[in-house]
Amino acid sequence: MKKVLALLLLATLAFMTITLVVDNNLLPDFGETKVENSVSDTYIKQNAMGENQDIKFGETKNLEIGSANAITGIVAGYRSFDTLGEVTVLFISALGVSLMIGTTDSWMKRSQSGFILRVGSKAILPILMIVGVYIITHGHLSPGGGFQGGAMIASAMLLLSLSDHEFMPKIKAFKMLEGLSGTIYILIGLVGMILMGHFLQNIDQTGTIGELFSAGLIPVVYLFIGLKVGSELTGIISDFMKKEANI
Amino acid sequence: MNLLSILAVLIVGGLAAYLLSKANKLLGAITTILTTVLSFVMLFGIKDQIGSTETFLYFNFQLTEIGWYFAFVLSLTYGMSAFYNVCYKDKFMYPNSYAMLYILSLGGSLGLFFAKDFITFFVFWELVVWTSAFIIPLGKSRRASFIYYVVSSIGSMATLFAIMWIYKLTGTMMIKEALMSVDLNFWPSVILFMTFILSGLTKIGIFPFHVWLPLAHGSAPHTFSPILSGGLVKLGAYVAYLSVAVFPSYEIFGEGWMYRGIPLPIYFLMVLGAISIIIGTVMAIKQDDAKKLLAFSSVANGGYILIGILMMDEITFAGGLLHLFAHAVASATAFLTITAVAYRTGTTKISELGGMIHRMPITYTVYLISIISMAGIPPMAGFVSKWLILQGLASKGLIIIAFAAFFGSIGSFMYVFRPLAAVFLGQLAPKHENLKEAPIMMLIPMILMTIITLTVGVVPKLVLNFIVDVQAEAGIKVVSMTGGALDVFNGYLDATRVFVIFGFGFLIALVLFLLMPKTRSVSLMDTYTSAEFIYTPELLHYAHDFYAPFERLYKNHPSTLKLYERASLKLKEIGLFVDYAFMNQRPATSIMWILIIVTIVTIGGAF
Amino acid sequence: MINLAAIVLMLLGLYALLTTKHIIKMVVGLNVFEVGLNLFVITIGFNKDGIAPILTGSNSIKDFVDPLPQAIVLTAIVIGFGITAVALMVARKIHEQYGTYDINEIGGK
Amino acid sequence: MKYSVILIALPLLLAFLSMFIKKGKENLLYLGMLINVMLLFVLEQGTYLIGGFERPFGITLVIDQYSYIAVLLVNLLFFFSIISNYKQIGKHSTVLLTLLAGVNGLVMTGDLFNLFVFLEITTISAYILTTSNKNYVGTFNYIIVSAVGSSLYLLGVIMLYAGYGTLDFRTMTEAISESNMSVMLPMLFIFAGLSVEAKLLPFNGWVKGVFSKANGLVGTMLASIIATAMLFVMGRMLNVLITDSLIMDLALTIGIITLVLGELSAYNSKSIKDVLLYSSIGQSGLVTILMISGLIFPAIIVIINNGIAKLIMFTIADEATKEKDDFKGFFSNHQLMGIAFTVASFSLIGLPLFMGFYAKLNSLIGLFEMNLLLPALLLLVTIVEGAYLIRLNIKLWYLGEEGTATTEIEKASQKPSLSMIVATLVLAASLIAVGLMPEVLGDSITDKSLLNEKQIEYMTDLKGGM
Repeated sequence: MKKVLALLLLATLAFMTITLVVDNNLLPDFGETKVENSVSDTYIKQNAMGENQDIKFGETKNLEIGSANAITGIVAGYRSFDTLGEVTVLFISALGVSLMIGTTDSWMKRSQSGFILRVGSKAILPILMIVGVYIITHGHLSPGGGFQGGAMIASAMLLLSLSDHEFMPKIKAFKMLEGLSGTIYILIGLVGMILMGHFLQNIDQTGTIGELFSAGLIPVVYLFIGLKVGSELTGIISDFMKKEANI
Repeated sequence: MNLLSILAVLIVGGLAAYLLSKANKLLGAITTILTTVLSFVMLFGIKDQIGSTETFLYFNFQLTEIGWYFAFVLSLTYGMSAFYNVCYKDKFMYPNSYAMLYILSLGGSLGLFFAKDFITFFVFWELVVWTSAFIIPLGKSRRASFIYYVVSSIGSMATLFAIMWIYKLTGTMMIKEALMSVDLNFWPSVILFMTFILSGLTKIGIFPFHVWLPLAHGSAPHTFSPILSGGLVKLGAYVAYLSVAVFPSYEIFGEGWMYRGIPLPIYFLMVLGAISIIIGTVMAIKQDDAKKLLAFSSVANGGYILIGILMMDEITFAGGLLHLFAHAVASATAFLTITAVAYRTGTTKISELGGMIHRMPITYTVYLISIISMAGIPPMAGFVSKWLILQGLASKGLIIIAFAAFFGSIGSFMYVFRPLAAVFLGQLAPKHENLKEAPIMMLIPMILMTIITLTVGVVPKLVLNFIVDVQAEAGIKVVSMTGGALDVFNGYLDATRVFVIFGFGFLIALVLFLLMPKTRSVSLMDTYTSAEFIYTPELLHYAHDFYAPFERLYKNHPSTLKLYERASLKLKEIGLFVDYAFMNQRPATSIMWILIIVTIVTIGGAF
Repeated sequence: MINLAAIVLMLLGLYALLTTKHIIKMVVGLNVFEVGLNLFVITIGFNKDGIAPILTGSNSIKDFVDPLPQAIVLTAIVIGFGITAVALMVARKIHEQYGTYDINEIGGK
Repeated sequence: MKYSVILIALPLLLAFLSMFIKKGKENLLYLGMLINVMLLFVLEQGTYLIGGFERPFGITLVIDQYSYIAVLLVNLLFFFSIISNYKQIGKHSTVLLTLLAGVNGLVMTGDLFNLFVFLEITTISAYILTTSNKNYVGTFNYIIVSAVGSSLYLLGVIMLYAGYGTLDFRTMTEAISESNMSVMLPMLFIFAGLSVEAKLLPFNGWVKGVFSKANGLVGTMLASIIATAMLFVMGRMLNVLITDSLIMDLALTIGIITLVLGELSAYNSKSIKDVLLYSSIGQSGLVTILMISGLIFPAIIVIINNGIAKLIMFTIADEATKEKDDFKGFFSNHQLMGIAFTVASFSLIGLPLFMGFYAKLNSLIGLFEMNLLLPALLLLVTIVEGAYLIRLNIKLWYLGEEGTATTEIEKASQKPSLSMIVATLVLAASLIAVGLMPEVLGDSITDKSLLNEKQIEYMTDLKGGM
C-alpha cells in the first residue's frame, strides 16, 4: 500500500516537473545553451579583469588565470573559495568518521587474500600511482586535477591494503599530511591576500598557456589538494576497516 | 513630591526589600510596610497636582482624578495588609523575593493608573501580572498561578490587540487623544470595544473569566489574598472606566440598538456582570474553605462594580465607584481576619474551626463589621454604595439587572453568615483550647480598616467628594449632595441619621441581652444519643456542610473550569498530532511531506 | 532528453528513500538521488556542437561547452561523498547499538 | 573590510592546524573564537572580493546593514555558548572551529553556490556534533533529510543559473526583476531546500531526534547559532530572491502553520528540551511570516531575541536535567541561573521591559498594516507561548506537591561552572538593556525612537546591497 502511494506521488511529481522543465521559458532546451549569455563566457576568455585578448595555445602569456583547462581555471582560480569550502567538507567528514570509530587499534579479522589479488596488485600498483600523480600535476592542462588524482592514489592504497592486511595499520602519517596540506592551502590564500591584495588571488606571471609551469599558483594548489584528498580518503577507508571499540 | 517620586519610592523600595530581607527577614517585612504606607501618604501630597505630566525613558505619566482615586484605594489595601508580612515572614520559601514582588506589584498598579500612553499602561499592566503570578505559587498550589497567568494573558493580549489597532487608526499612543479620535463604523468599533475591555473583565473576574479567582485567592499565600481580592481585582475596573468613559462608547454605539437608553454592547456586558453576581453568590454559599468563599464573594461584588461603572449616570456610577472602595476595604478586612485565624490555627477550613469568639474576640468583631459592610447592611459603607447602585438600576427600569443585584444582596447574607456562625460562633474545639488573640501587628490594620468602613458608612461624603471630582472629569452629571444627604430620584439618604437610629436600636438590644438569664453552654464534643457512642463527633457539629439542603438544589452545576480544561486538552491533542505525524525518527516521513508540498505547488503552478 | 532522464533518476532515488526499511539502502537511495542531480547539472551546460572546454593545439575557445556546471558538479560529487561516508558510519553505529538495519525495529526501541 | 574573510579563513586554518597537536585542541578553539570576537570591533560594511575578481565573476563576501548584525550576533553567540558549556567540548574542538567558519560563511557570502557549500560545512559539522548524544537514529534521520534538502537547494540554484547565467546573488536578483520568465520551480526548490534547515514545519522531521537528548553545547549550537544563521539566510532569500507570488503565499502559509503547530506542540510537551525545541520551531515560523510580509526590522529583533534566549535556556535546561529528569524546584538552590532563565523566557514571551516586547510591538505595527487576522493570530499564539513558559518557570522555581506550601529548600546537588553563571547573566542583562533602551542596539539598527515612527524601511539598500 505504501509503495503504491509513493509511486503515485512520484509519478505526478515527475509529470509536473517534466512539463514545467520542458515548456517554461527559463531553461533553454536540451543542447541549446548559449555560453555567451552566461558568466562562464568571461571564464573561458579569461577577461574578468577587463583586457580582452584572443587565446592561442602555446603563445599568449600572462593571462588572468592562464590555465588551459577552463574547468580547473574556475575550480582553483575564479571560484577557489568554493574549493576551500569543499576541502573542509571532506576534512570534517574524515574527522567525523574517525571520531565516531574512536581510538582503537583492533582491526577486523579478514581471510587471507587470494593469490591472484596479491600478485596482480603488485603489477597494477605502480601504474595506478604514476597515473594518479600525472593527473594531479597536469590538472591545468588535461582533464582531471587534485580531486580525481587524489581518488586514484586512495584507490591504490585500498588495493594495497586488500592484498596484505598488515599494510593499513602501519600508516600513521595520513592525519599529519591532511592537516599540513590544508594549512598550506590557506597560507597560499593568505599570502595572496597580503601580496596581491585579495584572499586566494593568483600571482601575475601565469606563464604561457599550455606549458607545465603555467597558470601561476593553480598547479601548486591542486598538488596539495591532491595530497589532502588522497590522505583523507585513505583515512576514511582505514577507519571503516577498524573494529568498533566496545565502549 | 510629584508622580515620579511615588513610583521611584516603590520601585527602589522593592529592590531594597529584596536586599534587606536577604540580610534578615524582619527588616524586609518592615520595608514593605514603610514603602506601602509612605506611598499612601504621599498620594495625598500630590492631590493638588492633578493634570501634571512627567516622562521617564519612554514612559510618560499623567495624574488624573480617576487615577488618583484608584491609587488611593489600592495603596490603602496594600498598606494595611503589609502589616501581616512581619508575622508571616518565615512562612515562605523565598521571603526576599516575596517582599520585592509585593512592593513591585503595587508599583506596577500605581504606574498603570498614572499612565498617559498605552505603552506605559501595558508595561506596568504586565509588571503587575507576572509579579503576582510569581507570588501565588508561594501558597498552596502551583496550578492556580498557571491558570491565573493564562486567563489574565488572554485579557492582556486582547487589550494589546485593541491598543495596536487604535495606534494604526489614530497614529498616536496617548490614551486620551487615541480613544477620543477613533472613527470606525458600528461593528468594527464593537470588536475594538470588546477586545479593549477584555483585560478588565479577566481582572475583575466577570462570568466567563472568573475561573482563576477562587483558585488563586483560595491557594495564594495568606497575606497576599487580601491584596488579590481587595486590590488587584480593581485594576479591571480602571480598564472598564477607560473603555466606557474615555472611549466615547455611548456616542459611537448611540445609533445602534438601544434598550432603555443603554446601547447593545454595554447592555451585554451588564448582563455578564449580572450573571457573575449570581454565580459568585451561589458558589460562595457552597464553599467549605473560607478563603474560597470570600474569593467567590469578590466575583459577585466585581459584578456590582462593573454594572456601576458601565451605567455612566450620576447615581449608579457614583455607587459603583463607592462600592469599589467599600468592597476593597471590607473584603480585605475579611481576608485579614481569616488570615489571623489561619495564623493561629493553621487552617482556613470552616468545618475544622469553631468558637473562635471565645479566644479571638477582637478578630470576631472586626469580621462582623466587615461582613455587615460586604452584605450591604445600613450603618456600613457597603450599604450606601449598594443602595446607590440599586436606586440607579431601578430608576432606569433595568429589570433583569436589578433582579440579579437584589438576588446578590440577599445571597450575600447567607454566605457571609456561614463563616461567622461556623468559624467564630459555636463550641470551641478541644485542640483550640489554649489559643491566643491575633498578635498586635495583625490587630492594628484590622481595627484601622473597621474604623474606615464605619466612618465612610456614616459620613459617605468623605469618599464621595473624590468621586464627584472623577464624575466632573468624566463629564457626567455630578451626584448632588445637600448637607451630607444624597438626593436620589425618589427622595434622599441621610446616612448619619440612619446610623443614629441603628445605634439607638443597638443599645436597646444590648440592654435586653444583659438582663436576660444566661444560657447553660454544653460542650459539644460530649454528645450522647441513646447509648450509641459517636466516633466522629465533628460530623454532627453544625458547622459541617452548613447549607446542605440549599446546596442540594444545584448539586451538579456546570463548571466553567471544566470548559477551560477541555479546551486545553484539545490543544494538547493537536500538539500530540504534530508529534506523531511529523516527528517520528524515520526519514521517509519528512521526505514524504517535502514531496507532497512540492507536488501540490507544482500542480498549482502549472495551471 | 538526458535532463528528463536525470529528473526521473532523482525521483527513483526518492522512491527508494520513501519505501525502503533498510538504512543502508536509504544511503544508496540518497546516492542515486545525488547522481541524478549531478547528471541534471551537467546537462544544463551541454551544447550540441560544443567540445570539452580544454584548450589544446587543435581547438579554439570559441566552441567550448559551458565549464561552470562541470566545476559545480565536481564540488557536489565530493560533498555527496562526504555525506555518504558520515551516513554509513552512523548506520554502522546504529547496527552496533540496535543489532539491526531495519528502521521499524529501531524506531520501536 | 579585508578582515571579513579572516573571520572564515582563520577558524579553518586553526582547524587544520589542530590535526598536529594531540592534547590541548581546545586552546586553538578558544584562540580562534577570541580573535573572531576581536575582529568584530574592526568590522565595517562593504563588499569583499575573493580572488580579486569583480562581482558577477568572482565570489564576494557582502557585509551590508543586514549581514553586519548577523555576523556580530553569530560570533557573539558562539563565544558565549563555548564559554558556558566548555565542559562538554571533549573531542569536538576541531568540528566546532569548522562550524564557526561555516556559520560565518553562511551569513556573509554573496554567492548562491558558495552558500550551498557553507550550508554543507555547517550541516556536516552539526551531524558530528549531534553524534555526541549517542542517539544515532536521530542523527541518521537528520543526515538524510538535510542532504535531500540541500540537494533540492542546489537544483533550484542550477535552474536559475541555466536561465540567467550568473551565480551572484545581486546580479541574479536584478536579472530576475528585469526579465519576466517563470521562476516558480527553482524558487520552490530553493525555499524547500532552505526550510529543511530553518526548521519550518513539514520539513523538520529531524528536529526532535536531534534535540531531545542534546547536551548543553550541542543544544545551544543547533538551536541558537545555526538557527540564527539559517534564519538570516532565509530572510535574505524570502525578501530579495523569491519574488514569485505563488511561492510567497506558500511561504506565508507554511510560516503560519509552523508558528501555530510549533507552539501547540510545545504546550503539549513535558520535558524542558522538548518545550525549547518546539518553541524554536515556532519562532522560525514567526520569522518567516515577518520576512515574507516585508517586516525585516522586527524579524531581525525576533531573531536576536530568540538566539540569546535559546542559548540561556538550553544551557540551563541541560544543567537542570543532568542528574534526575524531574527538575522540580531546581532553581531553589541555583537562584542566579533561575533569574537568567526567567528573564530569557519572559523575553521570549514578549513581556514588557525585555527585548521580546520591543520585537512584538514592531511586528504588530507592521502586521496591522496588512490585515487584522495576522496580529490576532500572533497574539493568540503568544498566549499559548506564555502558558507553557510560565508553567515551566513555576515548576522550576517552586518545590512542593500540589496541595502543600513548602518552606524548606533541599541541598544543592551539583555546582554549575562559574563561567556558565556569568555568561547567562550577561546575556540576560543584555535582554533587559535592549528592552529598556532600544537605542542600545546601536544606531545602525534603531535610528528611530521606539514607537513614534512607523517601522523603518532601512532595507532599501539591501535590495541593491547584496
